[in-house]
Amino acid sequence: MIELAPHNKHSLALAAPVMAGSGAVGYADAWPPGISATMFGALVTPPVSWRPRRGHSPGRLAETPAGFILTTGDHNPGFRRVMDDHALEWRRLAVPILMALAGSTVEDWDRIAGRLEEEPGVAGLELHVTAGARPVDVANWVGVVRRATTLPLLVKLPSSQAATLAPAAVGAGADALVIGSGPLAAAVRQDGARLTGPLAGPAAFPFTLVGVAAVAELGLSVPIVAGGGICRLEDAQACFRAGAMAIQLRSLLWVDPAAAVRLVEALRG
Amino acid sequence: MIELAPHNKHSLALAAPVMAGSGAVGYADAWPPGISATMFGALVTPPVSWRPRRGHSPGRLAETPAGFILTTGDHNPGFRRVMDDHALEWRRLAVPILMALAGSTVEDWDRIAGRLEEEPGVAGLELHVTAGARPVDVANWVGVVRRATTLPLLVKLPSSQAATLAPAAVGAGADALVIGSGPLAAAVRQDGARLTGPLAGPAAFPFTLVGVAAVAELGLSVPIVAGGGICRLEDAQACFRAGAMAIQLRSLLWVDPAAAVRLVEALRG
Amino acid sequence: MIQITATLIERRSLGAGQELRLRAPALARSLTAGQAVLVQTGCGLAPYLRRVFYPIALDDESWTLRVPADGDWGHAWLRTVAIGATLDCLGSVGNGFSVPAGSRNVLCLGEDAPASVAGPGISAWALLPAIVQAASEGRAVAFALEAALARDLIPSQRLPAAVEYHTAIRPPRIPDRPASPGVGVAQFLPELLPWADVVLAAGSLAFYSELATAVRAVRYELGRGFAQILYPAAFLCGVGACQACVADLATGRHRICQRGPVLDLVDVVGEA
Amino acid sequence: MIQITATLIERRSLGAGQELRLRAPALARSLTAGQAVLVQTGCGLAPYLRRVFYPIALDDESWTLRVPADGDWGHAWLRTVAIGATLDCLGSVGNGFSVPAGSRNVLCLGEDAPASVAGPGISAWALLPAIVQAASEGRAVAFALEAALARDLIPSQRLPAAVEYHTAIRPPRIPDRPASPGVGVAQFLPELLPWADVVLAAGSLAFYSELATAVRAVRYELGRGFAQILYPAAFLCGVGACQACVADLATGRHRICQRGPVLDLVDVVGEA
Ligand SMILES: Cc1cc2nc3c(=O)[nH]c(=O)nc-3n(C[C@H](O)[C@H](O)[C@H](O)COP(=O)(O)OP(=O)(O)OC[C@H]3O[C@@H](n4cnc5c(N)ncnc54)[C@H](O)[C@@H]3O)c2cc1C
Ligand SMILES: Cc1cc2nc3c(=O)[nH]c(=O)nc-3n(C[C@H](O)[C@H](O)[C@H](O)COP(=O)(O)OP(=O)(O)OC[C@H]3O[C@@H](n4cnc5c(N)ncnc54)[C@H](O)[C@@H]3O)c2cc1C
Ligand SMILES: Cc1cc2nc3c(=O)[nH]c(=O)nc-3n(C[C@H](O)[C@H](O)[C@H](O)COP(=O)(O)O)c2cc1C
Ligand SMILES: Cc1cc2nc3c(=O)[nH]c(=O)nc-3n(C[C@H](O)[C@H](O)[C@H](O)COP(=O)(O)O)c2cc1C
Ligand code: FES
Ligand code: FES
Repeated sequence: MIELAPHNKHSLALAAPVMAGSGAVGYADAWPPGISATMFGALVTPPVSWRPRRGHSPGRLAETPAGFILTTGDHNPGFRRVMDDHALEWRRLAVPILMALAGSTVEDWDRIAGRLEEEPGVAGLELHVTAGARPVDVANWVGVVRRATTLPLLVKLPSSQAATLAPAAVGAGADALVIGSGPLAAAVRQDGARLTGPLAGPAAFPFTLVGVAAVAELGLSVPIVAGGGICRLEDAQACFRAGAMAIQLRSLLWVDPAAAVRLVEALRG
Repeated sequence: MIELAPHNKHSLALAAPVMAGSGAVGYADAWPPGISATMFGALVTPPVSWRPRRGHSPGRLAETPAGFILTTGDHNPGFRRVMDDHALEWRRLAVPILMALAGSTVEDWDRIAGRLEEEPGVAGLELHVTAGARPVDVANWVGVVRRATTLPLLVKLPSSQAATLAPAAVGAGADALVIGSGPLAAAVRQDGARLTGPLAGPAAFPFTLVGVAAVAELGLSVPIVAGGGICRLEDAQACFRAGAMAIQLRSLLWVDPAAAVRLVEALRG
Repeated sequence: MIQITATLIERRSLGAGQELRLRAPALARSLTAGQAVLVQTGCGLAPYLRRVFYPIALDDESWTLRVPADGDWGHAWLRTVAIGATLDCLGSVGNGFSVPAGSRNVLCLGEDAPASVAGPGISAWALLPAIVQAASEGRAVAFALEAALARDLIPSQRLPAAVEYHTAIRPPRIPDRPASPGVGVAQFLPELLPWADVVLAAGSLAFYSELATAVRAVRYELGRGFAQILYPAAFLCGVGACQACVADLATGRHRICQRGPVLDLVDVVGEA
Repeated sequence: MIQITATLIERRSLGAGQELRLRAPALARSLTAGQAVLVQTGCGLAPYLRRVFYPIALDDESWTLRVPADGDWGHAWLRTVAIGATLDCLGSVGNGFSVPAGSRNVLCLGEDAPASVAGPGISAWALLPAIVQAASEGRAVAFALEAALARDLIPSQRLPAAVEYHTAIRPPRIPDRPASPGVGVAQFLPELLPWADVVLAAGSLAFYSELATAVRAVRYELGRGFAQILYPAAFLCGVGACQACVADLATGRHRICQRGPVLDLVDVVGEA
């Protein structure tokens, strides 16, 4: 068992070192072929806001060399509808569910966190810190959520700023850090328009690795979860060697689910 | 002609919109097959320091998805030896030579800049701002060089911080901005060791594009040069559409010189 | 959806493009015209995004995809792969064309819509398996196709002999500019639309909007169940997780991998 | 150095590895054993870095490279490319082996040194064209080869009949751990070194250092001009611009694409 909240009275114990990253399997309702909950130590929902959000307009995808940019704009049906539609199913699943809170609506974070305190289907929260946030912002945002809930709090940081922001997140009560979202990039879409958003896919991995290593070197007392562009066994191993306790897979589940299964099995074996 | 120093009494006029980026052709002494000075509007030297620098120890290269990390550590024989060995040849070349000043030795910048004031073989300077620099650092460094020389000053910024640093560079006297060096990344070398350095190659292009667009949107009054991972005609065109006046090629000259020749010709045609 | 390894068993050149026949019985048997297959087009992780293909021919053992002669690296890779090599396929995505049992007269309408104009490219070749099937079921099939260049038209020998084939060359569409009436396949519609029991169409959104206008003009109303269109969408996961494929339809923002890629024309242009 | 397009004309499987013969007369004629060729191994820009190959066979029209059976994506791509496809090559890089005119007895020493241990991989196969040439010039050639696994030894039928061939299986080297004496090719050296006029070697740095020790033990001194070694370096530009290939030699930090890849053993281990 991998304990992601060692300092919290609520345990967040993962039976496997691999998580399904935010939205990788939707609200546990969108499963790529061959992918099932039993493969994972935990599942993270898509980012949720208090009210529904229509998200970024269509034309959300652009390819980059060995990666892509995908801007959903925190498209989600809102907290209540998410709970109405999915909470019962989450209680049935044998794997912990973490609810991701949308980085674009930090003002919702404490309200949602408060409602989840007594919800048996949700084992913890993953807060999405947006690129460009300052340490003082992170300290404020995390502190507010920490006061609203005793649930395990994972804080996901932009990988390129992770070492700068990590102490503030831990100081304000983060139980674990997720490193992280890809750096802001731009690419030209098939229709010629420029799309700007965080880099994803294998091209994002070199930033995940540099972020994990930099945060591990700070010697903070919280577990580190590595995510962003992890596609190969070597990538996972490099993250563990650099100091991560668990990894998140996301686009690999979409692009090559069989490779994801092989990766999970190789880490188990 | 493309004027890169419109506000300077010394003109820096490029006959072609493509430059050979820092060190792409060594000190104009290391030419990939089919590549010659006449293709370029200007050539930039490798980063030079006042004293010789042995640079990063061997094992300088690691591959990343669609790119690479190469850490030379500003390896160079020092200002005097560079001038002794190459200045005469530079005077003979029909293309402007810009001397790059190493980001790791900002304390040398004004001394070198002062000596170049009267050197006919050098048409301008490219200052390499390191990742993590703050606007106040950039203002100080550029200001010191500006006072030491009247030569055209290009300031090369890390692409992911370009919009944050650009106003300081321009305020302190930069004639043009180069966007930019790739974000810090890490990869595992063939021998298993982790190498950390700026990302290069096509994987760096999405950051160049986002940086160029962000700086152009600031509406500063200086020309923008785009560099970092430009490999295809579409990349160059996206940079020009986003607001660049010229581009720099570097690793494409090494990896596929014939493709670089085609790119230069396509832009000419 | 399944993920399977298909074997490249035949390559046919068509101008600068190619047709690749892939042996993949489990996938081929479950595929219908208009459903998408997401194909890995490289070694290792680049290109990372799978390329989207709609089958242009189908039998019990194999399906055929068409690689356009464009500059895409994934397509370039497919053009160099040796016979006998294996390709990783994810499919099928979404729902395809389905001709209602009672439809005797099937009208197929196509546009050669390259990726740059119509968003993700949709090719009229995607209609071929539906045309072949409808003809083999004894229905009357008419096929009207427009393209900017004659070389982009489907050769008539690729169609069953019984199919009535109309072709038109038309200048490329200019986005957001209304079409001149009577250009392209529009010239055949006054005659063909009254005859048709069902329409299957593949082209750009502009093409579909012109089609809706023509249906309303010729048949006075556009009802649900008359015209099925293949929606040009970019797919990433194909299972509803990634939200890359969302489109603003008449009824709101939907994931095309769940709702489409074949939609009722009414879903796209609305009832009005 | 030139950049040329070579045509894949023959593929030979060797266990899970492959040998690819490439038609490229202008390059083949200028290549010698030990010079590197940088080959593009993908469509588009990934993998971006060219893979480094040393010819394992050479004639006037073609050169042959060996694709190891490893997990590298560039190598995987090469294993799927169809016969008749073209490969983009940059070469030759640096200087190769050259047997002095008066050398009658040529000793070739090889180690199968995979990339993970020796830095960039160096394979004893890179000696083959030098062995073939020396034998064809009527010199006496002895070849001693060590590998961790018997399947990684070069089959004896690949060598000219006149070559005296010694092989040894030895456990993989452990970096920074001194070798047990008499293991691997070291066991043949007391007999072969006194006989040799010149040594050509391909292996890891540890292998070269053991070689130097053996030469000093058996011949009492290691002089310049006696042993040539192929230095394991990672090349990017091959022309001296990028400084990726620098190595710390006995005489300082040098670019191996300019000084090597074949160096005098003294340059590596020093005079002492
Ligand atoms: C976040 C959100 C905000 C919306 N806001 C508006 C609005 O402001 N105005 C308006 O007119 N219509 C809005 N809609 C309605 C929307 O356009 C569709 O009508 C609705 O999603 C029904 O989808 P569906 O079930 O037909 O299709 P599908 O796309 O197949 O959706 C199936 C199910 O998944 C849910 N779903 C789809 N996408 C997401 C997502 N990204 N995150 C979470 N759940 C998702 C849907 O709500 C539905 O329950 C919104 C929908 C969503 C999801
Ligand atoms: C920047 C630098 C610092 C050095 N510092 C030391 C030192 O501190 N101690 C020491 O013992 N030896 C030092 N050396 C010497 C070095 O190890 C070699 O002996 C020297 O480069 C001669 O190289 P070469 O001409 O044989 O080989 P090559 O590598 O082929 O060099 C050919 C020429 O290019 C020049 N050159 C090579 N690399 C670079 C570069 N990166 N930038 C600019 N010019 C280059 C060389 O100086 C030489 O003139 C230094 C060399 C350089 C280039
Ligand atoms: C569709 C999509 C939506 C994303 N949304 C978020 C988000 O809301 N918050 C966040 O922190 N990161 C977000 N990311 C970044 C991912 O968490 C992750 O860094 C990225 O997907 C790279 O990992 P992958 O290649 O394994 O998908 C998103 C990425 C994708 C592809
Ligand atoms: C060998 C090498 C050395 C570099 N040195 C510097 C440097 O000294 N200063 C700098 O600002 N950028 C440096 N960079 C970054 C490049 O300027 C550029 O951003 C990067 O090479 C990506 O562009 P390319 O893919 O066209 O090479 C270096 C890159 C490489 C590959
Ligand atoms: S393709 Fe991922 S949701 Fe439709
Ligand atoms: S490979 Fe570029 S300097 Fe040697």
